[in-house]
Amino acid sequence: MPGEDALIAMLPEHFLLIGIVLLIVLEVLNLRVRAALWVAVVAVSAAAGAALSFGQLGYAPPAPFLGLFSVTPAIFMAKGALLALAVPVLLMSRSEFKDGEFSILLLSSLYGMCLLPSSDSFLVMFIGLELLSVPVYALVLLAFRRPQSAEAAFKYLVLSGAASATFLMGVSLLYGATGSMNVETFAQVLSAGDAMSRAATVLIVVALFLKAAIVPFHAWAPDAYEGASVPVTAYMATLIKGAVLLAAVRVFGVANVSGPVADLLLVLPLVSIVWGNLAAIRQNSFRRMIAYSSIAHAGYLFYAFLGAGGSRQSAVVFYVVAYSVVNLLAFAVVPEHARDDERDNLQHFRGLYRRDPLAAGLIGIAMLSLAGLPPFPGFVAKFLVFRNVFAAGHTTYAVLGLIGSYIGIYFYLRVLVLMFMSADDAVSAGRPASRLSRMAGVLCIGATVLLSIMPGWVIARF
Amino acid sequence: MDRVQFLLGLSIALFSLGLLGLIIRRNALVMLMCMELMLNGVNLSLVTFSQRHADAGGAVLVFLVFIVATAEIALAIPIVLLLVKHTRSMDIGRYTDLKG
Amino acid sequence: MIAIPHALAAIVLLPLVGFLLNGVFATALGGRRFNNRLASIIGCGFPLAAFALTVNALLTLQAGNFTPLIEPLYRWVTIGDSSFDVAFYFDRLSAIMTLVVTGVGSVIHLYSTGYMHDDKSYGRFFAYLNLFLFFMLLLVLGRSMLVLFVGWEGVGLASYLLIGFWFDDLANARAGKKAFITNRIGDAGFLLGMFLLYRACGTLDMDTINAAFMGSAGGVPMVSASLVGLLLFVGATGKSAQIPLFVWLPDAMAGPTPVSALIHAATMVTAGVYLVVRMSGVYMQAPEASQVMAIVGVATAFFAATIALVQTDIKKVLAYSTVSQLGFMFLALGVGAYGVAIFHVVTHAFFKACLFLGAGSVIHALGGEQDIRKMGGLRTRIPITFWTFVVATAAIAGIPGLAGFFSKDEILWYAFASSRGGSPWLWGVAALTALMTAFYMFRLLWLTFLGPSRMEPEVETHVHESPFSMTGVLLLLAVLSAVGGYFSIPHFLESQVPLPSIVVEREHYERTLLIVSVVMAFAGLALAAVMFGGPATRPERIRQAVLPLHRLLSAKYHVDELYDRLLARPLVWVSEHVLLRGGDRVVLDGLLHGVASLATRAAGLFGRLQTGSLHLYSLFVMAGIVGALVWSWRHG
Amino acid sequence: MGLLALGSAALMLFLRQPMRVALALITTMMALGGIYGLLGVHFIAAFQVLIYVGAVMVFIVYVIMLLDVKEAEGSPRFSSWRVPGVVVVTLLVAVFGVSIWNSGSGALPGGTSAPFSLTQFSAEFLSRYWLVFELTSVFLVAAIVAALAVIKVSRRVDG
Amino acid sequence: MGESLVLNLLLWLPVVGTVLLLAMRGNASRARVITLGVMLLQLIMAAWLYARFDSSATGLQFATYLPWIPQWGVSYLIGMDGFNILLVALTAFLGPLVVLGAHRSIDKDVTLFHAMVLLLQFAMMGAFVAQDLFLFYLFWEAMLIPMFLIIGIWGGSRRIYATVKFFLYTAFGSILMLAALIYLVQSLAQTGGITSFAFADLYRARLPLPAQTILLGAFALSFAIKVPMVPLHTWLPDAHVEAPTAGSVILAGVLLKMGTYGFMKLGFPLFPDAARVFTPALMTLAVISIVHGACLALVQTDIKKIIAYSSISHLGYVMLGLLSLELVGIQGAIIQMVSHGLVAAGLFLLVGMIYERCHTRELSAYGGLARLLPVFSVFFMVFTLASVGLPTTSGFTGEFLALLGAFTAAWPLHVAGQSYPLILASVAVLGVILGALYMLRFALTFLFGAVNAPHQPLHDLSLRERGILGALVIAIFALGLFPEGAMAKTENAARAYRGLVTTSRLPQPPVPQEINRGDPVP
Repeated sequence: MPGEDALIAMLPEHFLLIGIVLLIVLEVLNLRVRAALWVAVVAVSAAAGAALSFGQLGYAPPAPFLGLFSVTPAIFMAKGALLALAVPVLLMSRSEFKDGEFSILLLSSLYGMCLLPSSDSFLVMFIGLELLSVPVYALVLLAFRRPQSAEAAFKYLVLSGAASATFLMGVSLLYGATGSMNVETFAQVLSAGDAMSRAATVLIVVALFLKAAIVPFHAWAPDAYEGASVPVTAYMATLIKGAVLLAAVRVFGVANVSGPVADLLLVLPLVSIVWGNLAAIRQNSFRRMIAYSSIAHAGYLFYAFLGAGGSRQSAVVFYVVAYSVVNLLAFAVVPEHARDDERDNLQHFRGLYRRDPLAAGLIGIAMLSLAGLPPFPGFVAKFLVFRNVFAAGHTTYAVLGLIGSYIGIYFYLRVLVLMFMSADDAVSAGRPASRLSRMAGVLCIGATVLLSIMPGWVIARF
Repeated sequence: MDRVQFLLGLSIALFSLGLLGLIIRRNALVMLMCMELMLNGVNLSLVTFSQRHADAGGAVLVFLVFIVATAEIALAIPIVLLLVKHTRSMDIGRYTDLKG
Repeated sequence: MIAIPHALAAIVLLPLVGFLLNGVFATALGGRRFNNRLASIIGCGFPLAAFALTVNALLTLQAGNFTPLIEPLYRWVTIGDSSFDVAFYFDRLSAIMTLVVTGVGSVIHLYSTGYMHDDKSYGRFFAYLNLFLFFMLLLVLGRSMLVLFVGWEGVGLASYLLIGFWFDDLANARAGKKAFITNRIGDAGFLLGMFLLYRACGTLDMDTINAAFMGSAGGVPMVSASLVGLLLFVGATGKSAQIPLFVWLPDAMAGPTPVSALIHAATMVTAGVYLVVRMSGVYMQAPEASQVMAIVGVATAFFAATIALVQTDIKKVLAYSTVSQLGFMFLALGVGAYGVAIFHVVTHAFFKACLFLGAGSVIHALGGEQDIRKMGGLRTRIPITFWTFVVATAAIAGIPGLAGFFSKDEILWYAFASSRGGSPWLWGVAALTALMTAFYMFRLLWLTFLGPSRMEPEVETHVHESPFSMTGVLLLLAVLSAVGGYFSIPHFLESQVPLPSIVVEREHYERTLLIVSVVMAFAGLALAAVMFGGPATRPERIRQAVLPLHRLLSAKYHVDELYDRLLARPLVWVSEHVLLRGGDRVVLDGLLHGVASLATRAAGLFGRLQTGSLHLYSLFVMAGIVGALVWSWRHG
Repeated sequence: MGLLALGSAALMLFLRQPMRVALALITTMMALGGIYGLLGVHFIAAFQVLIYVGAVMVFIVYVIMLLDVKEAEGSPRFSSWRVPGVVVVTLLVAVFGVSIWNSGSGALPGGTSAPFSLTQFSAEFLSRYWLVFELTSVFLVAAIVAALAVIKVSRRVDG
Repeated sequence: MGESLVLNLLLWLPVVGTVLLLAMRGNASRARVITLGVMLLQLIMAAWLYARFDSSATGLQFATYLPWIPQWGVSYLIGMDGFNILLVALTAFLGPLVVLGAHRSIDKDVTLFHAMVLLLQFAMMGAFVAQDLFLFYLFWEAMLIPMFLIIGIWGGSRRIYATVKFFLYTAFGSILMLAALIYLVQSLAQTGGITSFAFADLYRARLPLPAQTILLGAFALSFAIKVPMVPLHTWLPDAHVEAPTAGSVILAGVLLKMGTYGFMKLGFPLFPDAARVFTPALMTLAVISIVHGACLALVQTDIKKIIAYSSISHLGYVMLGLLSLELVGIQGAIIQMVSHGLVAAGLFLLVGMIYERCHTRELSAYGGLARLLPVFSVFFMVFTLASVGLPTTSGFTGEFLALLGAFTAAWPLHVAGQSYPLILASVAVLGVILGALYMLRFALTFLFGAVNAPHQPLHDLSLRERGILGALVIAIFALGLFPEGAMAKTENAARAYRGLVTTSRLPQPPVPQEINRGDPVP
């Protein structure tokens, strides 16, 4: 009977919702905020657990909400994986955010994220996108430790709003062309000739690029990342990007890219790979550097769309997971600092190994993995993506992309050089990250090891 | 050209004008209003199509847009207020601390 | 004669054992006196044992009426169907060489016990000498060219170490290095020749190769014998100090005198000759190579002799005379008189060793003085040395009845009459050289022993005859260089390396030539007597008369400077400026750094684009959208 | 009506005073509302007027009044990017225009359709789209929390 | 199967060691002991495997096969064959020496250092025993990271420049190799119908000539950088000069062999037809490397740089031998690899020992050490002569056979009227002169002449140091005098290599269509 299906199909979302409600109650009665974090953690892990176990069991309810919302095991897996990634974010938030709003906002954002991959209708997807980003505007300046936060939030809000508008424009044109809000229509009109649907597809893709920060729609990312507090940056750099990519996967379905958008998907990601990797070279703020690196990685992620449609979702999800895990790993152990804008000044990484070997080691691993060097998961992910690109026959672009990724190695190495090889001039040496964040780091390193040892097993799950 | 095309053209014009506003206007509030304008443009086309296809979906989306727009404004205004508090100006052109 | 398993291997390995023992004792144990005695026992014992074994082996050979003894030791490598064995080969030729090496070697070891008596690294010296013997024996006993080459390079190493024995003076070490490098140049040729032979014959066993080239074993290899011959000859020029690679030998005199006697006169330098004789099978098929060899040989002989005329360092004179004598040997080889060449090798080993050791004894007596202008009148002071020296000088000068006379005379004769490229020209030059030889040798004798004393007084006070360990050896060698000629080696070897036939219409010149060469010898003697026997001013006047020539000669034709300018300096200059500065630093690294700076510039540009102005960002978005639309529109 | 909307929208970009801009926007919205009315989707028109003019714009106007600080003095009205901006936008409009023209009326059979009434719509909404309805509520909650959080922050910054 | 188990142990032991080290942090001496223990254990295992290795058998021995990423056909496939056995032995042999050699020179971050050395050991072993391209690439890249840290943390004054240069240089090659290998596997899947990274399968891939050429180009680039061949060598001197002794030893001893090993195991056998196209060019480069390296070694004033450039020169012989495709040459090349590993390691250790005492690498600062440090000088002389390639040392075995191979391969071509290879071979032979030239110059100023060295009085080699060098010397002479045993083990591999490279693997007509590099975009 549909009721149950509905209940179970949205179980992860329900868990999140319950969490939100509980947290709000806690807030209103302002009980001990310490509990808040744990409630959130429990809710999120429950959601993740549910999703993963459903995915594992291969549970697929017969379309509970006709034409609006549906789930498949693969989608469950994807949701579960991303939700699981949210746990470290929560853990590392403690040091920055003392009260429960953070958790509430994060959970609602996650709720939006969960909608994306299983939305059948652009209606749901639109809500999902908004639900994903609106709380983040608030999150960006929530820990208001520096005036720039507001600036960052505003820039993010405006450009993201523009993105939504663009998305809507595309949707409406599509709607006009086909008369249906169904997501599938996008894939159908991909290769259609008529001007309106072509414009529609292009606009939708552009909107996704905007949200995922692909050159030239990337400009907001560095500023927003730098302005936000570390956990939020981590969240934006990893989960938001991942969610957007999931939305993109959902939009493209299993259709092979063709028609007008094919060029976009070939050229712009390549441009952002090169651009991001080059621009990162000169950064002195860790967050800003990561922002540029994330721009480059967005490029790799969209490369995954060049491959055959069938392999797309698993490739994207695996890449997102591999990429996010190490990113979170790095952010989790960045040492605390009195001034937020000083916290991630790369100059303070000098000789970090002497002060805080664990942090240095983990950040080092993260950097190498982001650089896509074996034996770290970043490599397998990169390999997976480029393998698909090669398989699709885009040899030239694959090679160019690889060379672009080579450029990136330099600035990741730079971090290692600073941490391990530079003298420890203990000026403004921050104190090591809080215990909870380190716990998050340990979780991530566990995941990293898993991903490096048995990537095949993991990929098979997605 | 028939009415649909006219309305469509109008909506696109509004959309573009809104975007242009984002590019050229410096006042934060005006920029927000320009965003609203963009959304209005979208709405127009949505309504048109929805009515043309006699399908409620578009209308529902419009409905959503209303809500979202409201929410965004409700969120944006306090942010603007914060900004103004720090530098007594609404000029977005001056907010360039984050760059490079 | 006793049958000993692995006799040949034993001959080779005994000195090695000596080297190892002495090496250990010399470096590890520091006990001075005890150490020295032990060192001398080890150092001389093993060579003597080797000598005994050699004699024994010779008897065995004789018993088996001279069928070569082949004694495989072990297999070095097998690759596919070709394999390289370490085996020893003992026939008449190697028998003679081994006897010379072990015999002369042993006596020189004995001599050294006296000569090096109070050197602070006595043990090391004997270790090196034994090492040399080991490699030299490897060289002459090896069956495969590979083994020969091992010895070949090994003796080079030993000579390098011994020349630079007193390495505190950088000059000595330099001389050693020069010797090694020069030999290496030769070795490169040797290697090429060896590769060629391997390619052609599929093996490096020299007896097989010879057989193949003599056509007795199926078809003659598909490779020009002359090419092989020349390449091997390049190796020989290096080892045997022929033009153009002779420059190292005079410098090699920096080593202790026994070394000069053993390595740079008696044995090592004749390795080239041995090689050619050993490969005579190839050379008989290579008239061109032989021609070249003869000319180079005679030229070397001549030039070296001219230089020797004016040298003032007693050892330098002998060194150049060695070069000159080696030239004679190659002349013999060039005209196909292989046996004769070996004959001369042997006699030369005797008298040149005697001369060097005598010189050593003189130096010993004079406490290190080597300049013959500061000698004279030693005849009475060190009589034994004097008389032995006289005998040896007479021998080398070719005074009839002595060893040198026979060998040199045969060389001259074949140079004149051999059907394998003998010619009056060769003979003429050679004869002239013989004259010069006689002259400079007697000049040396005169200036050193006869005439008034020109010694520094404080040197003069303690001039003394050398101990018996040295004089005894001198006497022995003197005897040998006197009688060594009566055992006609060419005929002993004839069954193995036949002598070339004589051009018929020249046969009847034999008598005349004989007389001429005798006259030459005495003429040289007379000339020297006239020049140095008379008033001391006479030599000076003559020198003035031919000043430019004299200068040229005493400058050794500026050959060293020439090589330095033409080869050494350009090489270093090119490496330094073109390859290192230009190539590596400017071009390659420059390129690298260029790319790097390009990247950073691009980074800077992107950074500047990120102005932080929201308007600009919106513009990007706008432009992006438009661009995308236009593109897609164009595309569709 | 449409021209009115367009005109006032264009006006928005050139008026200096935020207040006037707001008024211009309101005009546009009213005009749009009118258009919706003409199209026969009355409830949308009603929402347009109610939510936009009634809520959003009122809010904005209020804020403008609240901090109508001396914005008047000659701070530049336009950013330094107006020229390229205008150029690009005209291009955009051009492209769109062409594509629409190409799409032609064939794609959109102009003509009759049942202008659906409020009852119809709400029935649709609550039957087929009730999930959307739910989600909207979630969204609103989130939005409220977010807004509150931001306000809290600004309060924290004050004191 | 026991052996394969041991092989796995041999491979993973260092990782265990690393974990141990990190588990019990601090306490330098304990770290040293653990590391040494691990290395020795590894050496024992390697020796045992070496003994058990059946030289008459062809193909893999002691193999382990586990599917790893089945959907890509990636498997954990390791094993020993004639190609890698000597190199594995060499790596295992140098391991303990490196640790002992670093005993006094490394004093800061000892634990981290030893952890890195162990990881490096692991990666190198892995790269040698891997029989699956993906696995190989994994190890190949993994090698960079510990080396990067070793040079960068414990290196000299310009260490950061050097190490970054080293990393980026090498990484560039590997990126292209990555592209190439993905493409290779793809096309194998499309033509051969099997998705597998196992070498054995890849050896069956049939590719049209253009594809082969491009792919081999990519592979060759990355291998040639590692070797390094002129003109891709400029990272080496910097890396060597700045690296700590242990780093230099590993770098010269094993890491450089990766490049030649790659050529031998992958580059040429995978793309035989392209290999034939490349041969003249590579041969020329090899000879240029020989001469160029020697000439530069001749004019260096930094003792480490002399050895660094000599490495370039020596590995040129290896390439020459490999390219000769004559059994003799191939065998010679293999031996030369090992020999260079031993000799260069010894020389770097010696330089390190003198550097510990005098703290300068300026050649001009030294002189007459033979008086000062007799034992040191004896060892130095031995290694110098081995490097010069004097008979009875391993250097001779390698050089001689490699050159013989090159020459015997070139001669018939010359007879056929194509003398270029012969000229190259002859020039290479002349290289032995240059070799003697620079090494003896080094020895001359270093050991002989008037006594001159900073920080006197110097104490001669300690027992530990004598032990290290003694072991190397024994190995050198063993390989010089009795190479038979070792070469018997590699003989079949050499045959296999020749067989693979000499048999063309162009696709049979009609040419399959999958060679569209490039993209549907007009």
